[in-house]
Amino acid sequence: MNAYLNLLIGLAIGLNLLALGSSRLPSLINAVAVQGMALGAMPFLLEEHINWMVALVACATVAVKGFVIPILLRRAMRTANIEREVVPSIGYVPSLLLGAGGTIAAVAFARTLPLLPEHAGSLLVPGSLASVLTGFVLLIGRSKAISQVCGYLILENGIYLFGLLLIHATPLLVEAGILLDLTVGVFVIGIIVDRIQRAFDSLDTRKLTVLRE
Amino acid sequence: MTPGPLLLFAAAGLTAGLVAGRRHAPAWLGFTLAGAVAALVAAAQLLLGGAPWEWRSEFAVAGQPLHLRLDALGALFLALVAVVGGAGSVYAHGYWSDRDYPQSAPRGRLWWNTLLLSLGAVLLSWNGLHFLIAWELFTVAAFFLITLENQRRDVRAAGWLYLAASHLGTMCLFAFFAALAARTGSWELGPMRERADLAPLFWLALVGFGLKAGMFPLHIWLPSAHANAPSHVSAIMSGVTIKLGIYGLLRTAGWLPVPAAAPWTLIVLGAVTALLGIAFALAQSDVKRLLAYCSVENIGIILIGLGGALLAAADGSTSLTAGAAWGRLALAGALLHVWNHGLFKSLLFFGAGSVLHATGTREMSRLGGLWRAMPWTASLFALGAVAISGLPPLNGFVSEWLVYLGLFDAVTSRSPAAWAALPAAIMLGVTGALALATFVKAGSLIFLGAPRTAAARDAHECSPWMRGPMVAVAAACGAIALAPALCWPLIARAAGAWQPGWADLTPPASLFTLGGMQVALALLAFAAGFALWRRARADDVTRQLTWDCGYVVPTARMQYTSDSFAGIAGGWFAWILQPQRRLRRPRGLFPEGASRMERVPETVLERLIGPVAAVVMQASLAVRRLQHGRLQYYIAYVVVGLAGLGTLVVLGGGS
Amino acid sequence: MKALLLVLLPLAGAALAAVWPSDRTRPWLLPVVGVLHVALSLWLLFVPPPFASTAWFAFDPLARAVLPAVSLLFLACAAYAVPYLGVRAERSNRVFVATFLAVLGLLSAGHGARHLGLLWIATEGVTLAAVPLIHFNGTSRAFEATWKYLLVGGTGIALSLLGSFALGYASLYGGGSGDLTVAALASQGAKLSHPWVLAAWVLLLAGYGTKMGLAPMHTWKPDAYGEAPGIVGALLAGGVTTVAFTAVLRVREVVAASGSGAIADRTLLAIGLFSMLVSALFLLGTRDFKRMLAYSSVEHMGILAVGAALGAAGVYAALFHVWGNSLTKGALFLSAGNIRRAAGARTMDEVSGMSAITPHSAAIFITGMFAVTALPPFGPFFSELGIVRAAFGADRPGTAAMFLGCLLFVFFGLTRLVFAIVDGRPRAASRVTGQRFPETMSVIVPPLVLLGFSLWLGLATPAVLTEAWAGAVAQLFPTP
Amino acid sequence: MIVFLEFVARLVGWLVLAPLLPGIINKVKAWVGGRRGPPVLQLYYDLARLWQKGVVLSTLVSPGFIAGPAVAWVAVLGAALLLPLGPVGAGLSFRGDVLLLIYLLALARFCTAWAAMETGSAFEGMGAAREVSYAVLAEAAIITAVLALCVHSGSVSLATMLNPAAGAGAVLLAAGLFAVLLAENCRVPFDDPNTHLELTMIHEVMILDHSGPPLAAILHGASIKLLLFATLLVEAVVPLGGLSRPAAAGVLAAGVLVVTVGVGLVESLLARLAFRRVPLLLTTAFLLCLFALLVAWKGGAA
Repeated sequence: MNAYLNLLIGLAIGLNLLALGSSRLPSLINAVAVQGMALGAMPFLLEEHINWMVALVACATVAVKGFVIPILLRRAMRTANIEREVVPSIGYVPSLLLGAGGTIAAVAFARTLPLLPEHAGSLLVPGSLASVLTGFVLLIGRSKAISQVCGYLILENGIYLFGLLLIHATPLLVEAGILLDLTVGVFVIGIIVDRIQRAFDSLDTRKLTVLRE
Repeated sequence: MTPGPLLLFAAAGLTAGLVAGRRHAPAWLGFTLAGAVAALVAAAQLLLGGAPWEWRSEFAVAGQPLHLRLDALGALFLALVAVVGGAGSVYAHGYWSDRDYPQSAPRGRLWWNTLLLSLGAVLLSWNGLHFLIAWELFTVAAFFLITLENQRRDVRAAGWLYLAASHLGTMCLFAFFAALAARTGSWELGPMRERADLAPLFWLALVGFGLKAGMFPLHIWLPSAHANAPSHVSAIMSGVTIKLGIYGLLRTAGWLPVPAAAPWTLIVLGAVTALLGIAFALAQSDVKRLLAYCSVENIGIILIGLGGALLAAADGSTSLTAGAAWGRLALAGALLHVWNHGLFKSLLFFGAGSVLHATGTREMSRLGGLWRAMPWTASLFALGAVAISGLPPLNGFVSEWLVYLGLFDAVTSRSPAAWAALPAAIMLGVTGALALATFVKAGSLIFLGAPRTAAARDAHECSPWMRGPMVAVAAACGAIALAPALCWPLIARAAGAWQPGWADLTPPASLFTLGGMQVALALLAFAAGFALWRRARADDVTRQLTWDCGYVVPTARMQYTSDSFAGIAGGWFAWILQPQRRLRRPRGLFPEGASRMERVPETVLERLIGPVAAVVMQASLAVRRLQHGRLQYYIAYVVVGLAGLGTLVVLGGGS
Repeated sequence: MKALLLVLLPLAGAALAAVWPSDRTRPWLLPVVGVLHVALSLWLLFVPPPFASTAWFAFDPLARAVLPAVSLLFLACAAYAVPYLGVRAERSNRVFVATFLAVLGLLSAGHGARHLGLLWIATEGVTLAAVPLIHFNGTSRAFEATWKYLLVGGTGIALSLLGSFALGYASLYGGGSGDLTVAALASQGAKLSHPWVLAAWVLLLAGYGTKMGLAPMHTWKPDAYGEAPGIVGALLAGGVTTVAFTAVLRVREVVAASGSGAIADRTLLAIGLFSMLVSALFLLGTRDFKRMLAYSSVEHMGILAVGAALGAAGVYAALFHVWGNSLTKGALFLSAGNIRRAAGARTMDEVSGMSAITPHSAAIFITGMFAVTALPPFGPFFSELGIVRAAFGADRPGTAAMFLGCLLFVFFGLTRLVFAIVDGRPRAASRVTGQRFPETMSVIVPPLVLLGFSLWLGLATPAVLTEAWAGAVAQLFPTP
Repeated sequence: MIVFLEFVARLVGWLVLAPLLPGIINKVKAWVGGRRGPPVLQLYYDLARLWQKGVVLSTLVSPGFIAGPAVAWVAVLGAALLLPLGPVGAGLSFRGDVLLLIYLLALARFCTAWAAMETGSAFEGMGAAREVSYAVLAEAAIITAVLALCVHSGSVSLATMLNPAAGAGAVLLAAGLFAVLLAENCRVPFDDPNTHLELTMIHEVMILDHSGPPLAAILHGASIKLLLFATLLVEAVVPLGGLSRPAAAGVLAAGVLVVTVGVGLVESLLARLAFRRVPLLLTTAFLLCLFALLVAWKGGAA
């Protein structure tokens, strides 16, 4: 079962690299969506006996991360009719290298971390670290609001991965609350992206530099 | 009536004035005067040998039980506050009247009484926290008084400089009192001389209080503030508030152990302050700036005396109680000079205020010949000039004489202290001569000769409201001058409150003689002057134009100006004065015009602090550039912060 | 149970506001709920309820020592909001009122949360609920500010979630149950896995530090405070930052229990002084008086961090400072709002001589500025003096020196800007806009009351407060 | 009674003898220049004549114009009376009287400068500026000299202070005080009492506009000041303490005469300094006094 889990995490990491490398927004959004779905499925693999709460949370995750948010983003993308990221402040190749290097580093670093035996084998920790890193690279390196949102999502996915370490410890109520917050957060971000698109009729955050010293 | 009720009455009077001040100026004046008189009486009781008044109450202000105490030392300063405060309020009633300044006059009355109240509170509070509160309040009150005319740019600048500089001092006092409280475990003040570990705190106090006192080179705020403030405010600031810095230093040195280097530092600082202060004063062409710098000089003289006292106390014996006799003389001189300078400096500022009121300018080179229009102001200013130059038979000489005597005794005692006293005495002599030059210049340029401008020609004598206080303060000067021996016990009691065992109430015999000489000199001078006047009047007095070596049409503009008068002695101090000249020479056979402008900058401020401030502003600009509005970088900053904290933790011995 | 009311009451109010029909009467919900909330919190302040240390949410000493200040601040803002929303009748205030109340509820939840997960949920909730408040003005500038607020804040809050997980894992690795309640973690003490605790500390400090607005994570503050209405700024500066600070204090308690208190204090001290320095440099140059307030807030967060790093005495002073800062800042924001509306501009290049146009607001603004720069006898003076004293008490004269130096430069910056705006001659434009903004009692009284509280706090600190702060210190520094 | 008589005698002595000195000086100058020169008593005649004359006042001046010279005269006379005359001692002596003496001279300076400024004439302003400025350096020299005497004698009152030491200290002190004397009394090389070029004058140019009795007061005061400095110089370097009264009186008179002749010789042999050189010379005087002070210090230490 751990193997399936690692498979999924490996997929997530691969999607990270794809997200880093792709210049087209649709593929970026798709990558994020698939990653979200993969993450949503993980609780099923971790929990021995599935109770309805876990199922609910997991399904919600899949639904939100896999469908709702991507749809939201696609709409914003279409209304702003932008297809691709222009002039990223960190180029694709550099960001790819960064991501790849980061992933390797994460895997290496995770070995040094004090981990419980049952986690030592899994890719959970390196995967989460790699995703967080990827998220930051996207947040810092992209100038289109949508790509930044995707970065933020990947960042959160990474944290979610880490949270799975505690899935037995933390009560589901907390998990649910956290998930709810994240979802609302992304919703709000989506709304703001939409508003910005209307206010500036563009999603190029390089235009958003009116407020400065 | 014991001091307690009197002080209560004084506080009540001032508060009532505070309330009444917004609407009714006369009521304000009445209340304030009543309060001032009550405070004066209370102070007098203590100085005349009353027992220290103390009031402890469980009633807690700011979490600290109230502890008020008035001893002779506090009373000495309280008396000054009362006299100058009272005189100042009468003066203000005429000088800053509702008619002339409808918006700012009520505000002025409000802050004036706040200032007086907080000054009193500083002198009364024996709890560090309350002291600090009162101290800050008086700083702010003074700031709002300086900036009464806040629509004028230079006034705003001066006020801000004062506020900013004072805050540096305040921060030092924060540190001082906080460290004191942290080490002693309580905010209570009082003698704690056995705690040798407290000695280093003296340096904090020196900066904090010295800045308020206008000690060189911390005087940067003083000239512009005192020059741009309304004259009654300048008077109380120059006469009283800077003395509170001295008060703070005295208390610190009396309560805490002082480092071995402190007395020497004080004497050296005092000598430098006196000399450079008067050098700057001599070079000024703005009468109020001149007076302000002169205050710096006098603070220097007081510091010399104070340092001498500390030195004597230090080498007198291990316990501060028995100091060498000359230390008492120096201290007495310093304390008496606190009074004297407070009196004649406020007299001079009142005079300058009347001139400003009458002519609308502070530039001495635009004045002249005012004695005809304003004889009262002229004669009183002349009196003040003689007094502040430390000349007999007036009071300035008495205090300087005491300081001198202390220093001379130190020299003749051939103790190590002599090495500080020798240069100090010589510097004091030079300072005196420069002060003489300064005030011959100031008095004569303003009041003598021919009016240089129309403004000076159409001047008018000031109103009785402004004349009265000047006469009163002048009378006080005269009293101290002619009966110095009577002042001695008061001063001695204050000294005793500072150092138990320093209160020898019998004046030195020579002081009686000196007093006699002063009286005789005054009488003879009057007699001789009168006699010569009669003699001259006896025959026909022919009035005609100044001969001026036979020049036919002398004009007022040919008279000596401020710069030309100060040229020689000022030249010797060019290294520090750094005067800026703009000279347009006459050219050609038929030259159109020529001009020569000279300005003496506040060197420390413009040559020393200015560049530093510029660097700081550069840094500020660089940092502000980081707030450029690009979100990507903002997130990068978060990562940087994270990394920074991480490294800090790792270096901190983590993991 | 009463404690829970502190949360439920505002949330109920929010729900009510969401369905309330009339735009004109809806704002009155704010003061109503505010009064109830204040009454409740004061009651709990005077009669502290018992609580189980394992509880997830409780009105524990720390909450008791801080929450009433936020409650008072909210009431003042609510009172001010009624006339404010009155003049902003052009736009619907349904969302505004609802979210404003929701923020209060979530703030209460955050203050009382003793479970890191719950704490995080509350904080994130506040962050999101504040979004509509920030872009209430609906200008493009407002949206830009919101966007930055969201992403920077979101990133920070995400980090703090990661940190919470790391702390939980530290407990797991230490053989604990991974229970995220502060009490459980603290009780585990030295058994917590050292590396994980430190990692958690870094992440949590960075995360909640972002919410507090500690440099260099403060970048969202000037934009958000500058573009949001004054009341929102006040609530953000006085309330949200406070939640983040209590969060830091709670986490620090755990870290200290695990035996790494010294390291935690060192980091706190470093970031606190750094924030003070950075804000001082900003303040020396900034020309916009609403952004000035933001930087001043950064400075005060730095002061809190420094206080928190200086042991029991320091934390006591810091809690004192939370009160002083919240109330005084509130007064500053509200009066600044008045001046801003009357002047129709925000920078010292366009505004001057406001003492002639809005005399009362100008007076309050100046007084508040002096109060916030530690002029006695206002609250902040005593708290900052307490911090300096604590520094000397901890034998850290260097810290005290840097602290005071930063205060000095901050003072330079603030006075420079404030007097440039208040003194001098009014601009013609301001004269025109000034007529359209009458200084009515309703916009003067709330800030005045806040100032009054700040003064009262300093002159006669209520015994119940000192006792509450002492109690909180006792909770944070358990004496074995 | 005796005291009073002695006081009167002392007063008369100062008043009457003082005007001799300028006469002597002029005689010496004339003698060196090979002229007959004015009679020694010339100044007496001048004073008498001036006292008879009427007064011409500038339209600008205030009463201070006349009060100034009077006060200055009183001050100088008072200073003179403070000076002990060898074994006779002073009229009255107290600790620190030396400071009163110095500051009385300062008062006189203040009054003359003030009176000069009354007229508003550029020349007299110039004179006043020079007077008060150079006095700064002279003051330093005098204070230092006094300090030297104090250190040597261990006393701060003139009566006991003036028992000088023989040797290097005395020589240095004599040189320094002599220079100060020349400066304070506006003698060549600092100033030229009988030049006719106002631009080059200090003291004379201050009194251009004075006439009649006030001028007489000024001239008489100046002569007293000269005598005062001469006496001080002699007493500061010649030990009179041991001598009997007549002998002391003789020595003192001889010393004053020597000094006066010395002044005369200097005036006839030296030329007036350029003004920018004056500070240099005064500083030299100050340094001489300073060295004297150090010598006194060492001497005491040994």
